[in-house]
Amino acid sequence: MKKLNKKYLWLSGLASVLLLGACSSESTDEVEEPVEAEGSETDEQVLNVQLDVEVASMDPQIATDGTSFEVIANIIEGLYQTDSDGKAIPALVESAEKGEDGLSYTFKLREDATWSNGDPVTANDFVYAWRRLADPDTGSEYSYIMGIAGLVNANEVLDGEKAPEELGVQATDDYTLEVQLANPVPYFESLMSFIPFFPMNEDFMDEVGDSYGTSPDTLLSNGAFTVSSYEPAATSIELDKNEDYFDADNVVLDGVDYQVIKDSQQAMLSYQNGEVDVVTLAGEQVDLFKDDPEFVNVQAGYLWYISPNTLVEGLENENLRKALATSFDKQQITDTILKDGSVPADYIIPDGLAVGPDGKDFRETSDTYLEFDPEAAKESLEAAKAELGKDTFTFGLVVEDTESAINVSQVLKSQIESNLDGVTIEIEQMPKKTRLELMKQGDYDLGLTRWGPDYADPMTYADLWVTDGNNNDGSWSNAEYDELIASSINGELSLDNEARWEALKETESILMNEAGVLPVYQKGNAVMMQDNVSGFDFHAVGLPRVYKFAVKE
Amino acid sequence: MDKPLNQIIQNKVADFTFVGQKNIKVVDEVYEEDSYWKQLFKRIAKNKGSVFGFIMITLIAFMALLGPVISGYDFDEQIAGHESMAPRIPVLENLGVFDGSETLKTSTGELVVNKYETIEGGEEVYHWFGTDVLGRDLFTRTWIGTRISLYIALVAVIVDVFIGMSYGMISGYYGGKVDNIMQRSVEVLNGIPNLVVVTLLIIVLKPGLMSITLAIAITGWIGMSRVSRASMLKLKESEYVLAARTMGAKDISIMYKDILPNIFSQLLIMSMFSIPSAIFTEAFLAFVGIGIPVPMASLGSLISENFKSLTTHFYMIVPPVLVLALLMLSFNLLADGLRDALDPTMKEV
Amino acid sequence: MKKYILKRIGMSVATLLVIVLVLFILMQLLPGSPFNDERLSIEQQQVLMSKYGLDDSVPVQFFRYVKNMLTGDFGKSYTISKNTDVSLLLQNRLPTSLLLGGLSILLGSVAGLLLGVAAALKHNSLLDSMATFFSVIGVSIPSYVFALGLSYLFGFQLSWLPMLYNADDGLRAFALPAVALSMTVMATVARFTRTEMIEVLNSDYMQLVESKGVSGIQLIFKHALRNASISIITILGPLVVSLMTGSLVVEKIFSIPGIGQLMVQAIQSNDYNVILALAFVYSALYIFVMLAVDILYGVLDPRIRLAKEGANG
Amino acid sequence: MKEKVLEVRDLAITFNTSAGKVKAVRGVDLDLYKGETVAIVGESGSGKSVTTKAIMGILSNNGTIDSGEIHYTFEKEGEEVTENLLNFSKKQMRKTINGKHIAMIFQDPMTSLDPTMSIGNQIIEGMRTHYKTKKKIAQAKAIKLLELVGITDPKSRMKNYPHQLSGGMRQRIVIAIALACDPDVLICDEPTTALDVTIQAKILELIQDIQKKIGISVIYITHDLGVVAKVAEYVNVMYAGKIVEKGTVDDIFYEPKHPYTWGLLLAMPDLETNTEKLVSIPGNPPNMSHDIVGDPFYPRNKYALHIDKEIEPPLIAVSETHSAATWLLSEHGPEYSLPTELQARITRMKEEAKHYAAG
Repeated sequence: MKKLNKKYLWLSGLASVLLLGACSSESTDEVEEPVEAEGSETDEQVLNVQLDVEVASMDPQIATDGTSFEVIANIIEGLYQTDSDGKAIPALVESAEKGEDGLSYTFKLREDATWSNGDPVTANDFVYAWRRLADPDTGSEYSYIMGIAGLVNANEVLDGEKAPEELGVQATDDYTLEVQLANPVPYFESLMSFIPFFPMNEDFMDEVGDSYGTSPDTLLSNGAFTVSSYEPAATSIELDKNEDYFDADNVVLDGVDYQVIKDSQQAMLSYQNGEVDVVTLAGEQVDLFKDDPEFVNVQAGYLWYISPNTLVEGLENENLRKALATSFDKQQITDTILKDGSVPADYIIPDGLAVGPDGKDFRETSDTYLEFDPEAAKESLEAAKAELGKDTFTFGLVVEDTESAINVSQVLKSQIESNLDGVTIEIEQMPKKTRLELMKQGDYDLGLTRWGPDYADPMTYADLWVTDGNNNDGSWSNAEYDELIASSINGELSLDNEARWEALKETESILMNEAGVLPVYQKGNAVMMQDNVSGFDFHAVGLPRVYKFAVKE
Repeated sequence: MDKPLNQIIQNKVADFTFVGQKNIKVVDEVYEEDSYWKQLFKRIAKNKGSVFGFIMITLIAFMALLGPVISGYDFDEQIAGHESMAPRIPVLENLGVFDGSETLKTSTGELVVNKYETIEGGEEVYHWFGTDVLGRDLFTRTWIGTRISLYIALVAVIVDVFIGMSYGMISGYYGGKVDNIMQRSVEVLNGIPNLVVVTLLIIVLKPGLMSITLAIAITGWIGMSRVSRASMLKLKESEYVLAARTMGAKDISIMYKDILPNIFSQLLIMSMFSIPSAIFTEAFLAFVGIGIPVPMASLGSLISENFKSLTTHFYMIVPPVLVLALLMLSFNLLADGLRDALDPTMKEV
Repeated sequence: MKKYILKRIGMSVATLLVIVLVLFILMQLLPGSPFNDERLSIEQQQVLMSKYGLDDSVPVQFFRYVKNMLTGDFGKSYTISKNTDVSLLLQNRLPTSLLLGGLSILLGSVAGLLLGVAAALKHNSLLDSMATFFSVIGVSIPSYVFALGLSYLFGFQLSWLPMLYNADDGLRAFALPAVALSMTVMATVARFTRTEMIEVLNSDYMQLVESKGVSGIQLIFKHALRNASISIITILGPLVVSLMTGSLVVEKIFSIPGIGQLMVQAIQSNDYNVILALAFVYSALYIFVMLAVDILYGVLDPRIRLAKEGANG
Repeated sequence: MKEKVLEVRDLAITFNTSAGKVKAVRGVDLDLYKGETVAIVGESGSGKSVTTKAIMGILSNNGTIDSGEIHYTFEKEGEEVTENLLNFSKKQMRKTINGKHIAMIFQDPMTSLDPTMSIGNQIIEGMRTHYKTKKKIAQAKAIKLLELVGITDPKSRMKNYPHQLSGGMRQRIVIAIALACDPDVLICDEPTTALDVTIQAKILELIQDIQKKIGISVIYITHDLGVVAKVAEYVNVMYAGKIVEKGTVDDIFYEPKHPYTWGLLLAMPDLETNTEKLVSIPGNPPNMSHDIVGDPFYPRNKYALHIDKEIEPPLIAVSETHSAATWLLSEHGPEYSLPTELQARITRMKEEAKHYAAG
């Protein structure tokens, strides 16, 4: 019997060798095949898109990240959609009526929209979804956005003090949705294009329960595409055109195939191979492709900044913070390290985020602060040294372990140390989750961090740094700042849009003049898009990309 | 028959008298002319591979000490404008190689660039291995990185020898309950993937050289303990060990004097293997982002770092990969030489 | 032998339980909770913690976990795939990784054995040097460098094989990653085989077999390799571990939906249940391999097999 | 007329070791006749095992044959042929000679059996390879062989593994393996050294019995003259890779000519010798990795001549069967007499022999 085993062992070894041989010979025979397949795919107009991370959730009320949002936005339609300029345009909404005091909205829904199971999309789907979003039991990380939207009882429901049913939203009939706000929210309509506010079909949810979004069968679509292949944390996702979509006539693509490719070089090779149509480039690769006609540079809303922990000895000093803030060359960081279209940030409210009552972008009418100025930095440092009676400072800089964060932090360290005599920076790299934890606990000196906008209003940034704010990791505090923010949210200023706008500019200047945070750069994305692809836009806020109108020739 | 005999004798002084017993010195020159170590050394020296290995290791260690000093750059010095420069070496540049030019394969065609010609004062600048994306001299960083990797190699061997070998030998020698308990503990420790242990450890301890050392110390010795236990099991029943035992030799002395020399070659190979695996553990940590903290460098972290520029600036990954491969090759060749010199089976005639 | 194997299996299960406990305790030491997202308030975090039972005491959590685990329930993923059963994630990804790992081991050990045997037979020859050279290269260069190199050459330049994983490609999709991963296996096996074979070939019983006039191939495979393999299989365990580590990176490069990628993600995003489940899976795999090695050891070496039979009736 | 089976001429072998080149065998001549037994005697390292391994073609890879011829006469397809075995490739040796015509028994039965294969399989392996014997037939023959070598309950032993057997049993198995293919020549490389004295004798008797039964020629390698006296017809005394004295058993025991042989005889214990008078040969054999000038035995030789320092003595014939390599035998050699102790011994041995012959 033993002998038999032995023989078998060798036989199987031999078989594997043969198999390998067969594999390679097979592959030579089939060289042409992928090209043919490609050809037929182009006839079919399937757009191949690279993602650099897996989809975390297909559930609009649970998802939190850009990638999930992007995929969800292609299968589910909300009240509004974002157009190429970032403005909200009606989607499921046929007409909207805003109450005179700005405290109520009545949305009339279009009646030709259906879910992929045949059910019509009704106002109840929105009510259900919104209550679900606000319900603490759902555990949605984005539930707080309900408070931002200013719905009546939103904060009480969030804190578990009131039942979700008391939320200020009702369906008066199948196609009429009424919303009551506790205070005017100037950006309410733009917020409605944000994924967490997207509708859900209650019956379907009851049916699939917790398994929602774990396979094509447990997903429902009312948007431009339906899901034909998906599994949790899938590395490839296939979407097909939704023929029942109310606007199907305007959808040219027959489908979208997402492929998760985390390594940017691999992604680029696949792009050059023709396996994907859209990829995001990183750092060095930009040099090679920036002159290519297929190269696109897009500005993103993310703002990267250093958060100084003002409770740490030394960093409570305004001059020292200013010295740090002006001692590094942001231009060099964006031009020689990032290269992806990121721009130096001499501000805290990103460019292209929000348009004011005057119809102009916030940045157009506001100042810049904390520009790179080594001389000024040295002066501030001298002043700080005098005030603190100390000549040397050592600070840790917590960063997450992504390539760009690590490279940026090394340049920061090098520049700060060479421009500021006596200051030493120690880089502490760690996974993002750990960094967040440390910063939340205030267990850090300096932290390289970022914030992405949730909605198109400066408030998405400004309210971060109120005293005791949830994300005010550095514990910076300014009474005037707090007052202006509070008033802008639900006080006097909230009623006067123009005054509110001016007040927000004022808050930025307060924060920047005290160097409460040290802005570094506003993120850009370097994208390659095959030249036969056109018709989709990139957004700085909320949804990064929408493929509804994309065309592949 | 006598004739040729006579011929032989005639050519020499034929003195057919007795030498006398007293005049003959019984010289036992045979095998004892050199000390054990001297012989060993001689035998190793005869093995070309091991000599090459030894010289390379010495050379690499020497460069690790001297390289950063002679390069004229600091390992973390970022020179603005010097980012991503191809290698340029004096003298060789005149031959058309290593002259600082680099061919970029852009999507619109190939592009030959020479940053040394475009930056201010570039004529006088030399980066022997080029620079990385942050404008740091790769020659300096490579040798600084080599230091760390050599340090890790040292840690690995020490851990292997002191913990792994002893653990395995004791477990195998005593057998029975002791072996059972010891093996179950190893199984538990070993059953948890290294990656998890090391990662959790480093997250708990904060990344740094100390944590990496500790992580390798905790997980690195298990392979060695396995091999030494297996060999011990094989040998402890052998006659000569039984003989030693009946002679009343102590356990410790049997283990280290009787058995160890006989399993030494295997253990040596194993410990030489633990060097690359330790260096790779470190490199892996670098890849996951919890390796040696920036801006410090190890060969592993340099590979991970420059790996990201593999398709754009190929030259960046070459020096660390080359030094690492050479270091591994040398350790292996040296180990082979040692084994050949130590292996008793080779002495059979 | 049967009794011995049963005993061995029992012990493996016990070991696994201890590992789960150790992992559980280690996990408690990990800084950061899965719900430290910037956008969650402290109150909401509390709600989530109690929703997932994370505010219970450690022993309560542990026993609940073990109880659920026995029914195949590994809890839910907190961050990677929100609200999804971990078992579902595993179910989708484990087979892919196992296939990849199995292929690499098979490929690597066959190549390694052949290389090692050849080197041992032609000890101190050019072939031996070549084999040594290959094995050194194999262990000296990280698998991710191979991975990208292979992908560039065969995937991009020659377009022979797919660069990215696609389930539709079947085995072809595994060709490049398996080769990249198998390099370490090949090198290690080749090296170990060479050493063992040289030792066995120099042994007395090989001379007897030789003097019997047994042909070369039989000599090598029936006697030498069989004896050498008793030692060679002991490296299977460590090899599997190194494969696990290697697969984390290679899976990322070829974008293979396996557990390696999942593990890195889980560690980076504090997804406790996924880390725990994967650590458990890795441990179980490893312990299974060690068990298999032990049993194989017995099958191959009659000294052990028969001794154990004797000891256990 | 005796049939010559094996004729070795001027065999020289060098080993390449990590310690340098070792000249293990330096010009050995050897003759083996059909049905007879030749012994090669010498200390360990004298090159006796190497010589026989060369005959078997199983030298380790680092050994090279510098010169010499090994003529072997055997039956090939019904015809008697004589071939130089050194012209055979390893493969040819395996196919045509090893096991089939020349078989070998090794020194240490503890290590010379494959530990992973049942002894039954090890015995039938040779038959299966050479004659493609059917398994059942081979097994039947193996059982007979086991009976022949005196193993009780052979059937169940077939399934045993080497580690389950004692040393003596293992050596019997090795003999059975060697005999499996009915060889003409059996080489016994110190077959009893590793065994108990009681078993030693039994194994020797066994080999002799078998020799008588099947008329096989045997080459015996040993360092024990006692064994030689028991089994051999011809004796070759080897020292430092050369044969220093050769002759019939009587020649060597009753009229030894070489001082080294004297030493060996004196070192052999017998019943009447006072153990205190057992004399060992002083010193150690020479390091064969050095070039040897003169007589290699010179440093250990009480009877050394000045010429021994310069020139290595050739074999000088004493009688038709007897020759020795010592200058003492040359016509210019000085007068000498055997050590008195040895003379006494030889006398004793002669008497004993007479006694046995008479008895």
